Amino acid sequence: MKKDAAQQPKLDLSPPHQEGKRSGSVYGATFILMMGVWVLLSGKFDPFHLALGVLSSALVSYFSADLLFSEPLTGKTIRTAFGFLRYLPWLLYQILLSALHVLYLSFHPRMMELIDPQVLRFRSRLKSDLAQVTFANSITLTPGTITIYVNFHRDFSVHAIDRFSGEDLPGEMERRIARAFGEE
Amino acid sequence: MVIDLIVAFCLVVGLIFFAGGTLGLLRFPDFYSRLHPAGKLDTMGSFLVLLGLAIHQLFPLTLGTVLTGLKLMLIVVFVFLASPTATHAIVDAGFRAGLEPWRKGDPRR
Amino acid sequence: MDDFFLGCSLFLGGLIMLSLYRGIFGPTVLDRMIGVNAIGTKTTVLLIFIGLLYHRLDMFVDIALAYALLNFIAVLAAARYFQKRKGLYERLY
Amino acid sequence: MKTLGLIIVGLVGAGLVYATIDFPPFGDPKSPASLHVSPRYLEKTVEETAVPNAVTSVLGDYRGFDTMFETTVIFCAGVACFLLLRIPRRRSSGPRQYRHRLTGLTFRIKEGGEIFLPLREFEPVDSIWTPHDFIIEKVCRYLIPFIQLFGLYVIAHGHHSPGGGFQGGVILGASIILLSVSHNLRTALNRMGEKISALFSPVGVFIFAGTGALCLVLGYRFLDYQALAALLPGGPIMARSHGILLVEVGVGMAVMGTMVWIFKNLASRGRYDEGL
Repeated sequence: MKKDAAQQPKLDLSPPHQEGKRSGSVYGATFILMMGVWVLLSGKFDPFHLALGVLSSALVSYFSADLLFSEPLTGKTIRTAFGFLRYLPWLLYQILLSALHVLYLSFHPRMMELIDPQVLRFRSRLKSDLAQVTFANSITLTPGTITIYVNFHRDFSVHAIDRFSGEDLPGEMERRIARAFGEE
Repeated sequence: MVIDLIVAFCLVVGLIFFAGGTLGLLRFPDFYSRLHPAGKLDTMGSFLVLLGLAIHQLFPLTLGTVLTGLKLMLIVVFVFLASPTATHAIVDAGFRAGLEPWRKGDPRR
Repeated sequence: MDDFFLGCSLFLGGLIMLSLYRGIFGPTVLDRMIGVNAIGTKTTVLLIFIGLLYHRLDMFVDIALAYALLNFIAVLAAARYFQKRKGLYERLY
Repeated sequence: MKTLGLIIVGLVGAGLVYATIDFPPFGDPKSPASLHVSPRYLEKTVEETAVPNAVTSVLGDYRGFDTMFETTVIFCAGVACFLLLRIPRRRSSGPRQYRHRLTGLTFRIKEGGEIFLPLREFEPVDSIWTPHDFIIEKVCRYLIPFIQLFGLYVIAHGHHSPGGGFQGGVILGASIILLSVSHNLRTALNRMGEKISALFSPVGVFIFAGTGALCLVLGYRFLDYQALAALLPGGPIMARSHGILLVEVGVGMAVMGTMVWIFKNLASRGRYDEGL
C-alpha cells in the first residue's frame, strides 16, 4: 500500500469488502456462465427446471458476482480467457512428462540416493495477480516442484525434489503465461 | 473393440499413477517430499481414470451420457484447480509450523 | 468389462488402505493431513467406479462432486488452523 | 454436581441401551416396518407424488412431521450455540489494533481507550496474525460462485437425484465457510452478516411450517400438499411434488443459516471480531 495521501486528491474510502466494481457486464457475464453450468449439471430441459435454473443463476450472480469478476469486463478479459485456453495443452504435456519422472523416482529401489530436495528462489516478472496465481499453481501441478510461498515482491520459493525437476524454472512456463495474459 | 482397449489403457495407466503416488507417500523421507507424489501423481491418476470412464460410458451415445461425461470432466477440472491449492495450503502450514526440509544425508523422518 | 472395473476398484480400495498408514502413523499432524487428502482424491474416483458397477452413474457423479468439494474445504480449513506462527520465514527472506 | 450429572447420563444411557434390545434385528424382513410401510412407499411413490426418488418423497411428504422437527432441532442447535458462546460487544474488550487505511500506520488502543478520529478511515486488525495468502484467496474467489450454484442445484434436484434440502444447505453453508477460511472472518461477515445468518434458520423453519399451515387453511390436514393444487397449476399430484420442493427450500435455508451461524460463533469465540 504505497499510496501517498497528498498525491491522491480523491480518497478511496469504500469499505474493504467492496473490492469489485459492480457493473452490469459483470452481472451479465456471471449469469450466462452460471446458466451454462446449470444446464450441464441439470440435464433437464423442461420449462420448470429451466426456470429454477434462471432463478438460481440470478441468486448466485446477485450474491457473488464480484467474487468472480473483480473489475468490469473488457475485451482484454476475453482475450485472456482464450490465451489461457491455448496455454492449457502445453501445461498438460508438461505435467505428464514430469509425472513420469516422479513415478520413476517413487518406484526406484534406490530412491533415497536419487532425490535431493532443495528450496529454489527466483523473482518473477509477471505483473497481475491472476498471472502469478496461474504460475504458482502450474508450478505446483507439475510434479517435482511445489510453490511454498509468494511474497509481496513476487519472490517465489519453490521446493524441488531433485536437481532435474527445478532446473528450468522460471523459463519457458513463465514466458508462456506472460504471453497468455498479454504481458509480453 | 478399439474403444475398450483405449478405456483399459487409460484405467491401467491411471491406476499405475495412483499406485506410484501411494508408494511415494509411504517411502519418501520427509513431509515436503511426500507431498510431491501424494498431491500430484493422484491428480494425474484421477484425470486418466475419469477420462477412461467418461469414454466408456459414452456408448450408447445419447444426450444423457454426453452430459454425464461432461460432468465427469467437471470433476477433473475441479480436481485440477483444488489439488494444487490444497497442496500449497498444507506446505504453507508446514513451513509456518517450522518443519525443516530434509536434505541429503539426514536420517529419514 | 464389469469384472475389470470391479478389479480396478478393489485395487483402488487397497491403495486407500495403504494411504491410511500415513494417516494413522504419520510422524507429524501434517503428514496425517497429506494422508487424508490422498484418501479423499482416491475416494472421489472410487465413487465413480461404484456408480458404474451399480449402473447409476448419473447419481454417483453428483455424490462424487460434492465429496471432492467438501474434502477440499476440509483440508483447507485444517491447514489454515496451523498457520498461526511465523516458522521458517525469517530465514527465507 | 459433576458426579450427579455423570450418574444421570449413565442411567439414561443404560435405559436407552436396554430399550434397543426390544428392537427387531437389523435388516429383518419380518419386522413391522418392512412388512407394511416400506412396500407401500416404494410402490405408490411415483403415482401419488410424481417423485422418482423415493427417499425424497418419504422425507418430504410421508414423513413430513419428522423432517419438520429435524429442522427445528437444527434451529435449536444454532440458538443454543448462540446463547452459550456469544459475548455482546462491550466498549472495551481488551486492547485493540487499528490500521489507518491511507498511510498504513497501525495504532494500538489500550483497554478502555477510545478512537477520536473518523472511524471509517481505520480498519480493525487481528491481534493474532493470520497470514495473507493470495493464491488460496484467488482460487477460492473463483470457486465459491460455482459451489453455491452446485448447492442450489442439489436443492432443486432432490426429486431426481440424491440430494435435497439438507445436503444442498450444507454445501451452501460450506461455501460461506470457505470464504471465511480463505480470506478472513470479517470478509465473510461483510457478505453474510450475523443478523442474516441468524435470520435464515428461523425463516427456513417458518417456510416449512408455513407450507403445512397453508394446507390447513385451505381445508386439508397439516402438511397435506394436495391442498396446494388450488394455488399451483398441475393438479393434486403435481401439487404434492411442488410442495416437497417448497419444503426442501425451507430446509436448505435453515441448514445453511445455522451452519454459518454456529461456525462464526465458534471461530471467533463469540466475539465476531476476528477468527479463522
